[in-house]
Amino acid sequence: MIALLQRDLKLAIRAGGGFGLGLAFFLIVVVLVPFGVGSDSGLLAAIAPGILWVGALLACLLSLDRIFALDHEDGSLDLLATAPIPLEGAVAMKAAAHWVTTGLPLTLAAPGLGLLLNLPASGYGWLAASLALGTPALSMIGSFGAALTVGLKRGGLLLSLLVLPLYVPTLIFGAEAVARGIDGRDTGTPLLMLAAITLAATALLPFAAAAAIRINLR
Amino acid sequence: MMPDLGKYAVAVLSSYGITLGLLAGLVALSLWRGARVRRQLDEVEARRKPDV
Amino acid sequence: MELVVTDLACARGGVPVLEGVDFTLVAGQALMLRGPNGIGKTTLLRTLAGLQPPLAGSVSAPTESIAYAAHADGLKATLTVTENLTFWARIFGQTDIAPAIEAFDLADLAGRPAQNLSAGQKRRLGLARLLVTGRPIWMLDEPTVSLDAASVAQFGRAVARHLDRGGAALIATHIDLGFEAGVLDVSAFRARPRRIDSFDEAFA
Amino acid sequence: MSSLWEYANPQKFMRTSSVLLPVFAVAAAISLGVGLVWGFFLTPEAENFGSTVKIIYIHVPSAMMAINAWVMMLVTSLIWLVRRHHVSALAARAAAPIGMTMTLIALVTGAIWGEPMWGTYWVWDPRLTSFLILFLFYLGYIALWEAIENPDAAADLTSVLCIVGSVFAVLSRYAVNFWSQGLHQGASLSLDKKENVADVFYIPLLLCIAGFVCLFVALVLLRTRTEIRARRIRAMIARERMA
Repeated sequence: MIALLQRDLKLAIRAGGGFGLGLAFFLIVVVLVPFGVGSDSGLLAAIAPGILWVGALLACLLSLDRIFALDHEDGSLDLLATAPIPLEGAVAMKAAAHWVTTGLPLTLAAPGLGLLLNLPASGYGWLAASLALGTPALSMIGSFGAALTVGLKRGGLLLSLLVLPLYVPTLIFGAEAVARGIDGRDTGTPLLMLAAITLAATALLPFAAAAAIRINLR
Repeated sequence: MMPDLGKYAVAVLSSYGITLGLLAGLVALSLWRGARVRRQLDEVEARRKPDV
Repeated sequence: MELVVTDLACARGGVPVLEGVDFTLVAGQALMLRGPNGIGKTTLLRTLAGLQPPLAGSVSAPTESIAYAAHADGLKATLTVTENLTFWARIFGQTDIAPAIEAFDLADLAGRPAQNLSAGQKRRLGLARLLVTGRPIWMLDEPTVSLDAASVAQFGRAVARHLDRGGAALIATHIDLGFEAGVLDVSAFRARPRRIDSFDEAFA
Repeated sequence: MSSLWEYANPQKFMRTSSVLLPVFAVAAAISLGVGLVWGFFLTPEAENFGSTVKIIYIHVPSAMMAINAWVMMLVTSLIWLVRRHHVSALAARAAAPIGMTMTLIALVTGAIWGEPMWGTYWVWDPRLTSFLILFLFYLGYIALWEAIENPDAAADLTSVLCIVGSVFAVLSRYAVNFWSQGLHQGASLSLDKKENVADVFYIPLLLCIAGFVCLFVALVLLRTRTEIRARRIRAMIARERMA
């Protein structure tokens, strides 16, 4: 299974798109927001946690449909489904690869982009912590959505429609953790909830996603 | 007969109007599709009859 | 090592296409699936490979003995020949890719990315991929698409070598691959349209 | 052998539902008609709500049915996954647009009610927000059904989505509660005033709830019958092509 993770990472590096595109998209979202809402630094500081989280979420969404679609097209998915490794494990590994190529760089880049939005100094640590805890759940939930739509010709838009409502709890707890951190309030609950969502998603969703892939391969 | 709805007349009437409209639309749509599918099924069944 | 198919029925998109499929495939034997387009050769292969459940009947084969390859090769364009093979070898718990490289004459291409291979070379690599799975029964769906005569011949020799080593192959193709093989005409198993008398049969 | 599962047999379902459908349709028409007329014309205004109190006769039942429809879809999806009864899967498909319409009604009436009460059509009140999210779930579920060609695969995939979605819907409900506290404690004009509703309002409200339930059942039966017929058409056309 490590082989699968290594291959997906290698593919992302060779193809370039994996790392760069999501990050660039994130940057563009963050840059566009001040044009939309005005340059008032107080206002920007107030909405910064939410914008950064929504931006990260959308950037994550951007690359979801490629998790399984490419492997489906070139027949790799058929072979993976008949391979000795459990498909559930393969799904988890592909989600992990997706996280390493999108969630992780987004987490690392977010504090830098926080500067652009005037994020208060006390927020940077919480921003990084909440993204680090929450983005794995985004990748995992997203791979479930990608598994549901893998055989469809125009699955991209449908994938967004299916996945976005599932992202709501993660987004709420993530942005709330940062906002509370900035105000100096207790961040324990939202961070714990983020961790719980990530753990539960990682433990359970691979089974649902693998079931969906098997159905789609029929 | 019409009750005096006071200053909230618009709110109350529009609520009832929209609700009844949506429900009527849903019922009509269900009936319409039901009738259409039923007709199609009859056609297909009739087409099959000759080669019994 | 034996693949025994008994009274198998399979469906495509919920509609039965084949029924009563019976045959046995033993080590060293190859079987060509014949039949017009849309008869259900692909469906049959996918059912045998375990990718979709049969409607009825049974497929008995040693566990994890089947390697299935569709029209696509499952190759990643940006990975080199060696990397592609190593990956599939690791997924299937094998370590040595040297025999596969050698068997399909890929040594000169080993360092080349798959995107720089010709169609025939890709097909050889796709076939080498089957070898590194270490599985004896190959199921190939139209493997000669886009191959020229020379490549087809090379492909045929490769399959023949696999059979000599005690492997078996089930191949959906119309081209003569140049080795001795049985023929299974799938049209004989075409599912007869049944009258739908009760509502329940719409849900078979 | 006489068990509940017999009704999962399509033919039996068609027979039974052809009897039940008119019963529920008439019951729905009567109780909805009486309840709404009673509620609209014959009940007094409430002290602090004015005449807007009349909105509860549609808002409360539709909100209840919005959730009940999803619960029904969850149950029928599980039955389909475990016992492979086609009627069950088709009933889930039939219920989704009804549930979505109920959610929409609850949302719209809630917003219209909110305007005089809160001074704005939309507040990110936990309840309203949860219903908005529920609406999105319905949209996704229906879109997935429409997108998949093979009906059995569609039933499988939407069932999986329904189960995972249910978990996330409950989670969203708690998340939204948690998130909204900080914003406005003042959204205390909660719509959940049933305990405080005086008897004069209560009986027509109960009638309306019964009416919505009957309407829901009648529509589910009607639409499930349509779906079963559509499946039969599909199967017969497929056989025609084979012959």
